[in-house]
Amino acid sequence: MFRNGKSIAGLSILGVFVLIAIFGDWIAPYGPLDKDFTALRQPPSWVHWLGTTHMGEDVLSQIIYGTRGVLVVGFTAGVIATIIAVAIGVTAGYVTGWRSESLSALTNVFLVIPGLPLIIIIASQYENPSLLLISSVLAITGWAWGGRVLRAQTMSLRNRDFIQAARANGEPLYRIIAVEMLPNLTAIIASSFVGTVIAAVLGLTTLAFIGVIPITNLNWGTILFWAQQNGAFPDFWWWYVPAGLCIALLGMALSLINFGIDEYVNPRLRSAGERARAMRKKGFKLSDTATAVRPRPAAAGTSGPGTSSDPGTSSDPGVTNAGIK
Amino acid sequence: MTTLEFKNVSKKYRVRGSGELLALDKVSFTLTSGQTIALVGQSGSGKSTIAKILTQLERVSSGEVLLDGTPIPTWGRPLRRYRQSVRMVFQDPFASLNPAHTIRHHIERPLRLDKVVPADQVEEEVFRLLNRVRLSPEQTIDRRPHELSGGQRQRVAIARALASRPALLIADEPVSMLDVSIRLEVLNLLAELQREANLGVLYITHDLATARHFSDEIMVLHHGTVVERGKADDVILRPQHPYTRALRDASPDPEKHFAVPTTPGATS
Amino acid sequence: NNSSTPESGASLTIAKPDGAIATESNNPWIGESSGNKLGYINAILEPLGIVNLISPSDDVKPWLASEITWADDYKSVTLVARDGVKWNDGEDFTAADIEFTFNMFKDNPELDTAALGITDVTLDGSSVTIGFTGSMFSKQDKVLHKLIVPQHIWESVDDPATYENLEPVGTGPYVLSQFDTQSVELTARDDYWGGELAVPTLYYVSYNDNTALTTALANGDADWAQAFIPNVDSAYVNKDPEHNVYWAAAGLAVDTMFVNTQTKPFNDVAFRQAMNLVIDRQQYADIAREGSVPVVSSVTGLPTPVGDSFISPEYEGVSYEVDLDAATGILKDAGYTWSGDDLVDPSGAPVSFALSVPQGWNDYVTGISLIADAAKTLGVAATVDTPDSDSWWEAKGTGDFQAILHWTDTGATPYDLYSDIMDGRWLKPLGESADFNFGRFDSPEATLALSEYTNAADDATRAASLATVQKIFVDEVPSMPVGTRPFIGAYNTRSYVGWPGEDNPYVPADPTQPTSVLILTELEAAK
Amino acid sequence: MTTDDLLTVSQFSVSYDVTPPVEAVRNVSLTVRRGEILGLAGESGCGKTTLAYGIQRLLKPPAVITSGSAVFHDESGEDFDINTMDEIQMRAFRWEKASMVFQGAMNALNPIITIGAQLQDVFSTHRPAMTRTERRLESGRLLDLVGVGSNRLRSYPHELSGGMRQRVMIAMALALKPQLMIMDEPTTALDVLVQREIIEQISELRAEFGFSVIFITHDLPLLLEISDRIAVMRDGRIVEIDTARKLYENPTHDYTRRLLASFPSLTGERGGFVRRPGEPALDEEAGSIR
Amino acid sequence: MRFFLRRAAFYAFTAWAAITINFFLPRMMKGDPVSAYLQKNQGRISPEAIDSLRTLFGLDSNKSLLEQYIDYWQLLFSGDLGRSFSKGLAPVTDVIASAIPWTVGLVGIATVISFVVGTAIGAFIGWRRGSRADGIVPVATFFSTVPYFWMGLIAIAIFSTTLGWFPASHAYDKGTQPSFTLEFAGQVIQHGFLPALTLVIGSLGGWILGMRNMMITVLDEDYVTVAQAKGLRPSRVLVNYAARNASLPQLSSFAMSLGFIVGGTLVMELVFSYPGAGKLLLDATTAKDYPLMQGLFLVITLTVLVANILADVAYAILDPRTRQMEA
Ligand SMILES: Nc1ncnc2c1ncn2[C@@H]1O[C@H](COP(=O)(O)OP(=O)(O)OP(=O)(O)O)[C@@H](O)[C@H]1O
Ligand SMILES: Nc1ncnc2c1ncn2[C@@H]1O[C@H](COP(=O)(O)OP(=O)(O)OP(=O)(O)O)[C@@H](O)[C@H]1O
Ligand SMILES: [Mg+2]
Ligand SMILES: [Mg+2]
Repeated sequence: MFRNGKSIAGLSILGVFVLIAIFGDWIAPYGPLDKDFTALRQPPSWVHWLGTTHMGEDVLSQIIYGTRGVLVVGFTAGVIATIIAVAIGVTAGYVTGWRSESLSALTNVFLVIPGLPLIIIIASQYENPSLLLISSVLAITGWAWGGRVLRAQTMSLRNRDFIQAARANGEPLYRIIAVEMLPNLTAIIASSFVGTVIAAVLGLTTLAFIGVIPITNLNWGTILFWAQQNGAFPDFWWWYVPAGLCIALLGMALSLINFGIDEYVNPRLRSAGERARAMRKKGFKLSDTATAVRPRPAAAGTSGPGTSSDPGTSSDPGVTNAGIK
Repeated sequence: MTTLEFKNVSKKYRVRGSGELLALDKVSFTLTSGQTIALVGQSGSGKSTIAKILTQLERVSSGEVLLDGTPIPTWGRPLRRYRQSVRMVFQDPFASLNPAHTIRHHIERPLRLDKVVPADQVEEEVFRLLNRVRLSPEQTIDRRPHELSGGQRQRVAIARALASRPALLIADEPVSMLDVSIRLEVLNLLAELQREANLGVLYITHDLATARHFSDEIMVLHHGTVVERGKADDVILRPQHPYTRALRDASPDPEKHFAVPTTPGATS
Repeated sequence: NNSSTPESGASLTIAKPDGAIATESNNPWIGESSGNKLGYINAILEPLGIVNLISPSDDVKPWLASEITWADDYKSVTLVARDGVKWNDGEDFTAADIEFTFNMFKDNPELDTAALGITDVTLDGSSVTIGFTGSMFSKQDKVLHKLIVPQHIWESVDDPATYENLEPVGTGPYVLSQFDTQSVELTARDDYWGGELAVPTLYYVSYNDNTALTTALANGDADWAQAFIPNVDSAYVNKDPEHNVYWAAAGLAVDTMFVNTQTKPFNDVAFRQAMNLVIDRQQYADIAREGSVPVVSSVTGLPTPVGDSFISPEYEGVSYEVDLDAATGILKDAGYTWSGDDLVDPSGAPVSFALSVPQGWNDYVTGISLIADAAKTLGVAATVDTPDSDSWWEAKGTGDFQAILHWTDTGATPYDLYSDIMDGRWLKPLGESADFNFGRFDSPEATLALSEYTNAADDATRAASLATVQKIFVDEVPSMPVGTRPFIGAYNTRSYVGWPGEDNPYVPADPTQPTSVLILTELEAAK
Repeated sequence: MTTDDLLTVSQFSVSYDVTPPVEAVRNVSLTVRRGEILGLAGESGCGKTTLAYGIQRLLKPPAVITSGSAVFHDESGEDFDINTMDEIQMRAFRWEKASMVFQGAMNALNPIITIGAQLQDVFSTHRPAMTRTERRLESGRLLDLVGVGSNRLRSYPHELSGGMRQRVMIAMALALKPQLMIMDEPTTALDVLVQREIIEQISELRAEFGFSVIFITHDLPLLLEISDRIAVMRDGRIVEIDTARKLYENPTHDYTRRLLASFPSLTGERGGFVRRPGEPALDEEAGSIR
Repeated sequence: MRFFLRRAAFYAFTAWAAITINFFLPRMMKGDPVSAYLQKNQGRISPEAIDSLRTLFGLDSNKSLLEQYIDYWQLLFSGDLGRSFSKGLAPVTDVIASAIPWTVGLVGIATVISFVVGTAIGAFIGWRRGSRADGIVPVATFFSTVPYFWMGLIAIAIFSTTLGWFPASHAYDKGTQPSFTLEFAGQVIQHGFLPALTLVIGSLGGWILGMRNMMITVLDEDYVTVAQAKGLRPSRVLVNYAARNASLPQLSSFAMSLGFIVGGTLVMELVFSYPGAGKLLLDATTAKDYPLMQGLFLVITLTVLVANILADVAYAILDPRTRQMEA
């Protein structure tokens, strides 16, 4: 997975954000709430690289400080949701009969309940909800999908011979699940984790934007909340464009990581992706229905006749006739 | 001397949509250590079901299974002790090893679980077992299953089954997924180990030829009932039951085929 | 449609930022009925008289009542029904309709959300006399702005609270011609008693939030709205500087920092006085309210110019100034010291307090951030809290706070403003829920003076008691006003002129008030 | 003019263009005669499938045919050089002249389409003139022919047993009465009884229609029974090709001999099998696995 | 048959659980409708009105939670969902009826379009894997990670405010009434275009990716090779053998995605001032309007369940195997 171009790109972007989150205090040119009343709603300048808000706060600094909130919530929610999803999904997949059915029903109920009001209601129980609480709420509304996938996967693992072998050897149940099954689920767990992180980041920013999550927890969503509340759309682009782009970039990075995981789990996807392109370079067309013919000795200089074919239409022969008689 | 006795064992499966399926119907037989019984029969005749009952992956619906005259335990520590004496080699060496773990893990687990040897000798024992199945321990121990060939994997599976020093070994079509050229090697290895350790072996197969050469007795299973049982050669060469005869006649046998000159391509 | 040539017979689109209208209800007594929410009920039903809340010294303009006579003690009022007014179903409007309407409030007190306390309603020919339990001096507007409904329709209504009034009959200039969840269309009557109407069609539209509404106002989709527009110049006015008008007229209400006068540190008058001296009202207006509302300048807390006539001579022209030196002086005198930069109270404890407003109330949040910054100049560690609004609301009522921003009610007199802040009648012990005077300012003199002011039967007594109230307010700083709460109106003059404005403030330019009927009749086609 | 030869493969090589490249089939030459069953035997991975797919140009990238030719001699006397056909020609050629029965019938049939529809596909592509009814009748006839029964036209693959599915595949391969049928391990997943039935069926059909068969399996005893000639492959090369009887009685190549020895005899006594105590232990080959 | 009974039991349970949660959740919230009402009207309603409002909303009766729960079920079965506090005491059924068609209409259509288009594009990309078309995947993924509200606001800024191509708000022009005329339909399309487009763009990525990955898996199946060996035209192989099989898993995700419609639509309705259930739900939640919240919850839950039932049926029709195998 770490040799996959996509995951590397994703991990690098994520790494940058993580560094920003950790070292935000040192990097940020100003405090996130430092107000400069002489520079209200300034477009980007050398003093304020990304301009200022209606109170003269430095947008760049807010973005830098906001990174931490986004990442902490995203990852905490991801961890919690994954723990729930694994606990419920794997158990539901391993046990049978009514136990499995009721856990599956529970999962479905969580899929059916509208998440947003649930979040609002739970969040409203607490004064000044902490990041942990917000993450938990996002996790509670976000684990069900992963739980479902894990259940299905566990069900297919359950009857695999190596699990049967472990049972026949007399391994205790917990060990079968923890030692024999989980390692084979890691890729799926990882991808469901990354998926919930993306969902949590989008959820957090959306909730912050519509104002149901305390705006004291500075994050990119709150920047957009303030921007929208203070009429930044559409004129003060510097105020809302960077935050939105950061969210998209983080989401993109996480998606890239997930691509990598997907390709790791399913090597066919890999061959479909990068290797397919490599093959194209070699002159193959994957949609061809006839095997390429490329006589070895003749092709020494050229890259083979196959490459000369026009990639336009699929009815195209794709293979030029290298008449061998 | 360990004896395992199947007494009027029946097994029903509940099948979604169509009620129950009688997979085994009053099957009785005895397996003693030092003896090899081949269990042959068509697909779906209930061969694997017998194996699963023996390893207690499934419970009997009626009848009993006795180990040295006492009913086998169904749970807890006694079950584990029972399982220690009855081990199984699965059909598909590609599926029966956990892709996430090394060979070491696979062989160590039963050793530790059943405390076959003191903890400090586990490593040594793993080496011994691998050597016994003719795998080079140094080269294989830290590899994962996907780095081994099918035959090597099946050897690991055999080593794992032998680790707990069982009295009885159940081999459910142990070579049908293997390449022709290595099938005999694996079977020969099994046969050798069986002799050395005085194992009782239940050899499940649909290949009559290997059944005949590998086992002392052959038991023919048809639709969940034992239709014929006897000395290996007798069953193959002088089958009594029409089903056994049909099975034998269906198996390709070039010797017979070329014994009578025929027009090429036509079947006998 | 941003063209600047006036369009004759153009319709007028009046907008609100309240989200979906959902279902039709033209019940004037239910605040959330579509008629009230969008405000179109005010073009259909009319009030008795029009009190100009942004210039209370103006005379009350009689409307459905052609004469309005208050008793000296303001405990009763006699109204003469206007002649020649017809309901839009052709029936005549009579005094009996006024009698019926007020009797309905008397019989269904849950409909009387202004808590007028009507005791009796007597009809005498074309005049009606209504009696009240208390003086209505400071609630004149609330009495006169009640919309009058036709007896012949409403007398057969079983439950006026849930009556949907789908075919609203009123005396007003417009009739409801089409209701739709997207927009409500009203057309001008040709038999309106007030004469010809310039605008033939009104549309009332709701947008889902302020941003969408601002966009609509800016691009001309909407013509008239009561909405706070952040950064109003660039977002709205400058889109058509010639015609777009944003007018925020101060009324007699303020945003004020309620401080808990029963707990530290605000239980100390000196500290309150000092804090009051460092709050920068100009900054609040400029930054928290983005320059779109007037500054509160008089030390009496009364907004100007609306409150000018109420300011006692002692404080005339005395304005809030930020004066850090004076503030530190007061603190020093009161025994406060500084440890480094941090303020330490006479008992030796460092001074700190928390300011809280609900999350999402963004101008308030900005406001308390500014105040917190100001407090830091005194060496006070002021923190900003933004709990969820329910927690805040609860804490506010029970007094579980140190400082909050809150509003005061508005009225035709400063009574509401002062009473809400310092009146003993609201006073509840800490822990019990109070409806106003959240800071538990306990001053019998203030309570007495306020009661005298509203119950007095002559102007001299009123002036004297109001002066007392103001003196206590200024000296003891029960609360610190930070900004005005203006009546906001945004409109354009592309098709119609005659709007109220800075130069002609005859009523607030708020389309959702009963007074908006006056504007509708004053509009003229632009040349 | 027709010759006795149906397919001439010469110096045929296929490699998989991966790193490092795998030369799966190396310079294979063979001919398939009209009407014969040619067996192709060899251990797993020796290139049997690659060769069979390769001569139909059915391999997907990264496979490339690196040398040689496969020439199909049509009944009509026309010769098709498969390697020089373009995609459209190739499509017309496939199934019409040469059809295939694939390894593992469960996967060779689309699980969510009825077998009737999958049979009729062939007609609607290659016999556009046929009406819907004709197609259905013809498909039904084919199913009857292989003993599945025309009433199964509307069944889905999962509703049929493994043997029935394999027969459906054979029916499909017969649909256009091709001159060559390539069967890649058609009976491997089936049990002996079913395998026997299918083998007999193939022999009968071949007798009836006279097509040639390339029969691929690693089950040498089976091949010996049904094939006219057998080619033994190893490492992408054909090491020996001869009639079944000759191969059985006089294997010339060492590898053929070893392969034959891997199958203990059912009724005879041959084989390196050490069941009974006292006989010599394993042969040296076993040690080589280490 | 058993299969369908099991499914029915399962759906009944899910419905019961969701409805019960719907009942208890709002009651766990802090605050009450009256203070929410006062807050919303900051200063325009005097606290003196509190008592009148309590009476008006019918909050002055004291019933235990259990009694209320029983009442709630009774009302549900009689089809009465109560009156909405925040919508002028209008019957909840009316309020919801005015909003649901728009949500289901716009978001439903957008979801279907995005599913169909995404699946088609995914099938195409999977088919021509390795070609330049692969470039669509990262682009689509990028758009699906962009916060929706942000994209919506920017779309308004560009296409509505600056270019003036599309109206920025509402479902149709003011002054028109819904009717089955061409003109009205034109307005609805014009108003719905931008929100629908942004919704589609925002959700396309998932469908494309899911379908592409499934296609790649399916294309390696033997039956696809068989179809090619049969000499079938590529288009036929693509449609009948590859895409058809690959789209089955998409179908069950589609059913699930219907469940997210309301959550997802909220932001859209906010940004585009579109009438609909999402904004209604947010309003109801902030106003503590229990009757409306419960009503909406109920409708949403039932819609999702029905969508799932339909998807189940469709799946059973398209994939004959499910009819036999376990759920
Ligand atoms: N878990 C199960 N639930 C329901 N039916 C089962 C189950 N396991 C096996 N069966 C059925 O029981 C019968 C016997 O199955 P079994 O696996 O024992 O056959 P087998 O002889 O091992 O066949 P094969 O040679 O194909 O492995 C079959 O009809 C099978 O379908
Ligand atoms: N897509 C591929 N990429 C790289 N190498 C491949 C690919 N497909 C097959 N090979 C290699 O080509 C060789 C021949 O494979 P082929 O499938 O033809 O063997 P086979 O004789 O049919 O074996 P089996 O009996 O197991 O079916 C093998 O070594 C295999 O590893
Ligand atoms: Mg079996
Ligand atoms: Mg093969």
